[in-house]
Amino acid sequence: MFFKVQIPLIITFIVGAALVIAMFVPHFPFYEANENFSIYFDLIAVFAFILGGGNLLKIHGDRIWRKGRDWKYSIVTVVGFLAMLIVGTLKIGGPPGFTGDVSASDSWFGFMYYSMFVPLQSTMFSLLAFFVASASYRAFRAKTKEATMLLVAAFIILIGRTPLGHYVTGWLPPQLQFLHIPNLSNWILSVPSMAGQRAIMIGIALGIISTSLKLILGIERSYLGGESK
Amino acid sequence: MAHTFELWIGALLTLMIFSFLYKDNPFYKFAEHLFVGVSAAYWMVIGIWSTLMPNLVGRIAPNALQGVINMPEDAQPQYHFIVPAIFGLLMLTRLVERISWLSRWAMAFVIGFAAGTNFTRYLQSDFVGQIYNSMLPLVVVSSGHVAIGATFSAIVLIVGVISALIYFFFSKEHTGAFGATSRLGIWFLMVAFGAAFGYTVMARISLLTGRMQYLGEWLATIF
Amino acid sequence: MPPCREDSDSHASLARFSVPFSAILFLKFARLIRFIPALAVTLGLVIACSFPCVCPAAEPAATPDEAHPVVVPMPAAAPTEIRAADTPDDNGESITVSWVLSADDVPATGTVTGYAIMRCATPDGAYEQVSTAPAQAQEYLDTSVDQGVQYYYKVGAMCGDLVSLSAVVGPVAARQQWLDTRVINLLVIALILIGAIMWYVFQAGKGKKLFIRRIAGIEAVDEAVGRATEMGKPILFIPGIQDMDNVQTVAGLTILASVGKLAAQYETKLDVPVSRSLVMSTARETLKQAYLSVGRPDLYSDDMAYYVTDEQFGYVAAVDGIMVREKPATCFYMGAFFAESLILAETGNSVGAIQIAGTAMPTQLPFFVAACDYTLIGEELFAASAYLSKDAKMIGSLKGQDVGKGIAMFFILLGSIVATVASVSGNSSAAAFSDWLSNLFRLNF
Amino acid sequence: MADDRPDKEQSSRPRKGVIDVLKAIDRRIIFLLITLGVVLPLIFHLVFSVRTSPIVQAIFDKMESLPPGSKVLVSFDYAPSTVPENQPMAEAICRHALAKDFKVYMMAVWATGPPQVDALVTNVIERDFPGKVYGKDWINLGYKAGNQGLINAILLDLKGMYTTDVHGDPIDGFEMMRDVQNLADMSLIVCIGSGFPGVREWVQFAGDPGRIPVAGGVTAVEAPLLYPYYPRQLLGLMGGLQGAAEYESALVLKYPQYKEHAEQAVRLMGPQTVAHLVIIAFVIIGNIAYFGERSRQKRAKKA
Repeated sequence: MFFKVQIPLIITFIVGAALVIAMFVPHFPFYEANENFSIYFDLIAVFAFILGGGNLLKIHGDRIWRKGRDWKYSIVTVVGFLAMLIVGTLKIGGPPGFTGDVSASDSWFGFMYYSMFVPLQSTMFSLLAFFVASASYRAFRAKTKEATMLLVAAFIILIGRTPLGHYVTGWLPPQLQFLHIPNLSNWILSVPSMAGQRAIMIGIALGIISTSLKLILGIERSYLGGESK
Repeated sequence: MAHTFELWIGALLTLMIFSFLYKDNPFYKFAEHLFVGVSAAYWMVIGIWSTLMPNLVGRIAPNALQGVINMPEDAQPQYHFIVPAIFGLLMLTRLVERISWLSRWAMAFVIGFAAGTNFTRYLQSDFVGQIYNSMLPLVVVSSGHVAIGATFSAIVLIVGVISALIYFFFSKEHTGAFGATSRLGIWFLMVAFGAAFGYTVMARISLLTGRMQYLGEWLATIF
Repeated sequence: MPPCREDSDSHASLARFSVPFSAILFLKFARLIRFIPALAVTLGLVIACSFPCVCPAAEPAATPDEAHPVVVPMPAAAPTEIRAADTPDDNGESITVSWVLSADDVPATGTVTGYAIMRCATPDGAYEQVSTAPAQAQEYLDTSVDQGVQYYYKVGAMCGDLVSLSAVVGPVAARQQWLDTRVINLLVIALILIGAIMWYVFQAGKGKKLFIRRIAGIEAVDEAVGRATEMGKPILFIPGIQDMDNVQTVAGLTILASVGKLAAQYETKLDVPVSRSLVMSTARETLKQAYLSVGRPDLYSDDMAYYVTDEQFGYVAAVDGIMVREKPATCFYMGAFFAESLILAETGNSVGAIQIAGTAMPTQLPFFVAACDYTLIGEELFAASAYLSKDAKMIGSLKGQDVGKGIAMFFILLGSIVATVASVSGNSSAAAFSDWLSNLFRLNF
Repeated sequence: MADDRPDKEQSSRPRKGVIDVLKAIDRRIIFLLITLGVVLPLIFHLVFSVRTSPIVQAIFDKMESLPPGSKVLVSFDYAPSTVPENQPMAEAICRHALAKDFKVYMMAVWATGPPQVDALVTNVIERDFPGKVYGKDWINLGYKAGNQGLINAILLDLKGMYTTDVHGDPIDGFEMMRDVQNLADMSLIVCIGSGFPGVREWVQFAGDPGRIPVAGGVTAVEAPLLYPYYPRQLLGLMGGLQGAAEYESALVLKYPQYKEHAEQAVRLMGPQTVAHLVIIAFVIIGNIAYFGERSRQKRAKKA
């Protein structure tokens, strides 16, 4: 138990507390800890990529081996993964010289990046244009007072964020300019919406501060599997 | 030639993903599985070349990497980087069932790092910073007169922040005046959500425009 | 910039003194002696930059050495009252050198084109030029020092190649400080928050019952798991797409533990695709323990939580595929989300799943609110993770968070009222109080 | 927040009226109309004029106020997926900076950033500023892992993290890097971002602690979230395509010589406007359907 629970808790405490203290104490060892821990974390994150790759091969390899559901598509995943990995890690097909930038656009790796990764990523992302439309069709209905607030705010901003807003209410006399839709939408963003955002931010900050504190002090330890509370 | 080839692959994959909007189909499945494999490898390769090599191997043993990456000629080994290397290797024990518990030590470092950095970051910019930003005069005077519009905005802002904060109170029943204020708070939250949603639509349409232009470019090479 | 800058090259440049540095100067002075000198410096910078240099005709020196500008007697008066001190509140990486302007440093004439900062390890060794500061500057932050090493400084008023040097000042060494006095306010606030949270954690730990209001999203968890059981369909749980370095992911996994226990009790299939391998590791540990704690370790398998890809949209593509193929009855989205939130929630909606979301990503809340049945808004995510854990200490901390909100509300109201009184009445003591109050919450003053 | 979830209702009666048709619109019809709303204006080159709002003008004015030779750091923190929104911002800022003879330092906290820099080099530097010299007028520092940790680190020591530029050449070999130690040497930081880490992290880890002016250009999703930082912590903000179009308008107004290449975002506002119209129409239809349904239910109750 000591090695499985106590040591991790001690490590978390030391690292977390040192980083909090470093905010107030620009002195050895806290300052140095603050500087180095970020880099340490990034390095551990790279090991996590490797762990992820290992798991990906394990999962899809298993599926192919057992001829599980959609196993033929798993071959696509594995082939894509290995091809990209080998070309990139060994810098096959450029960049010129081993020291060059791995993602140089004229290398093989660059080619795979631009011909597959980029279009797939952008297209997946662009599906949002459709989903945002279908979601607004369903959600923006004046069903309750709350839903009406949501609807009205969204509607004004929708119009106000395009040149459309200028055409719709551009004719208003100067004393009613505050009702001009671009002005109104800016007002909504910078006053009531900002008020809501601020309250959310303050609340979140407190939630995070409290959770961080519980983690540092070992009160919250579900990440260890929640043993010995 | 390479560019046309690239454009063709890209355009076909684009159409495969879009086909999902109609319904799930083998083309989408193909694109999806390819994307998973390619992207996992992409992040691994980038991690290796932009971080692992220069910042770990290069720092512990700069001479070992001559000809592999460019290191400053006078680079000295920094042995304290063995610490993250050990943690990283402990992380990999996950792949071996019997000793996988060792990865908890590395996880403990990650959690400690998360807690420490998040604590200070949110305390500073999101808690203290937002309180500071909210302390503004409720009555705005400009050139000797009360500016009605600005005053109204200032009051709405403060009422909004306070009432929405009341909504987040967990340890008090939301009834009576407290409950009414908290309901007002929800309205402000709803306005914030509606505004953000409305604002976002633009971003999403832009993305689609980008894709359509890309397909247009591809079609132009055919006709 | 004055045209005669070209000859005062060496490795220093006036460009260092553009906005950020003047901003630093400004803030430093504001703290030390309040506004006036800093305003003068900033103003001086602007003026100095807009006037060409007019040197009194002086003998051009023999080839000036970069490191040792030739010193010709009396082209311009030397700066006086040189001071050099360790920069306060830092980690020992700089020394602050300050001086009183040369008598000839008048913006209208442009006689003095700048100041040369000279440094040496011994009082009468060969001084090396560290850098230059523009005319009208009264302070220089020397960041090229080694910690703990003693230095001596001279400051020279420059007029073209001609430099008239001040007296020597020193020795001075850069040292690390044990407290950054600029963030004392933050320290106090942090201690109050820590105190409040720990107090209630302690109280709860002693067995004191604390009231927590009902949160719709939390109450729906049980029902949602039950629905999946009835329909004989799986539950999909997404703990966000961020790594373990995000506290929201940790909160999401704590909720996963509770959902896991319910799923084990009801014998319902649970599917947890994740986009980070560290999250996968943790999710497995969490689930294993959850299944064990309700006495169903036989139902647990490592395949429940599996890694997909680190790439955001690759992950979404895969999860969308899982949704349309497995048709889960219930979807949980608990953790940190980005743009994928709406893709997931709309696809989940199209397969008719009941959806419960919780995130502290303000950008994504609108989409979850619009497309999901229940949404835990911001802080409610953390509240839910504490509440569902059924751990008294965790619940106690929620009350501590409420104290934080109370503090925020109190000071926002007080600050605004005092600022209102100050601006309407024009009363100077009200204004001073208002400034003091808002400075309590000011960052990096 | 279950209240704003109006679908999944049971429709109680069999007879099909207009309202039932409206209620049961297949989402694929919405998808089709959105596609047309984007494609048709693209084909027919529909362009609307754009006016600059104060929050964007603030960035433009700040850039105008800096003297030539000022150091401006531009961070490319986005991926190809948000190029339509982010790239015009990055290009407008860099075009403006180079036109004003600033030294431009480009870097990325996102691994996907450097290829966007390459695109910018082709579109802006090679096209409009062929005379600018790499390493003297502009430099590409490339990407480093570390998210906010990287920002934190370069605030204290930029050269410690960036020992080489993106091509792997030693950093001290470049003229414009000689007098740069850390972020405090920058006159302005402009982050063009689309998520985490992004503008918020630049404010939190560079702007606030280092007292360096930070301006941002973000996707429209991020923008409402950043308003609370404006104007005290964040100098100005370009939000989404509209923000980019506004900056371009301001730029072209002052420097008409760049009109030909500098109006990408302005041109893309056409499909934007039409697609918005489609969505607005659907929101109205949705509400008509809802109210029609409700009044019918009320009548049914009375009867």
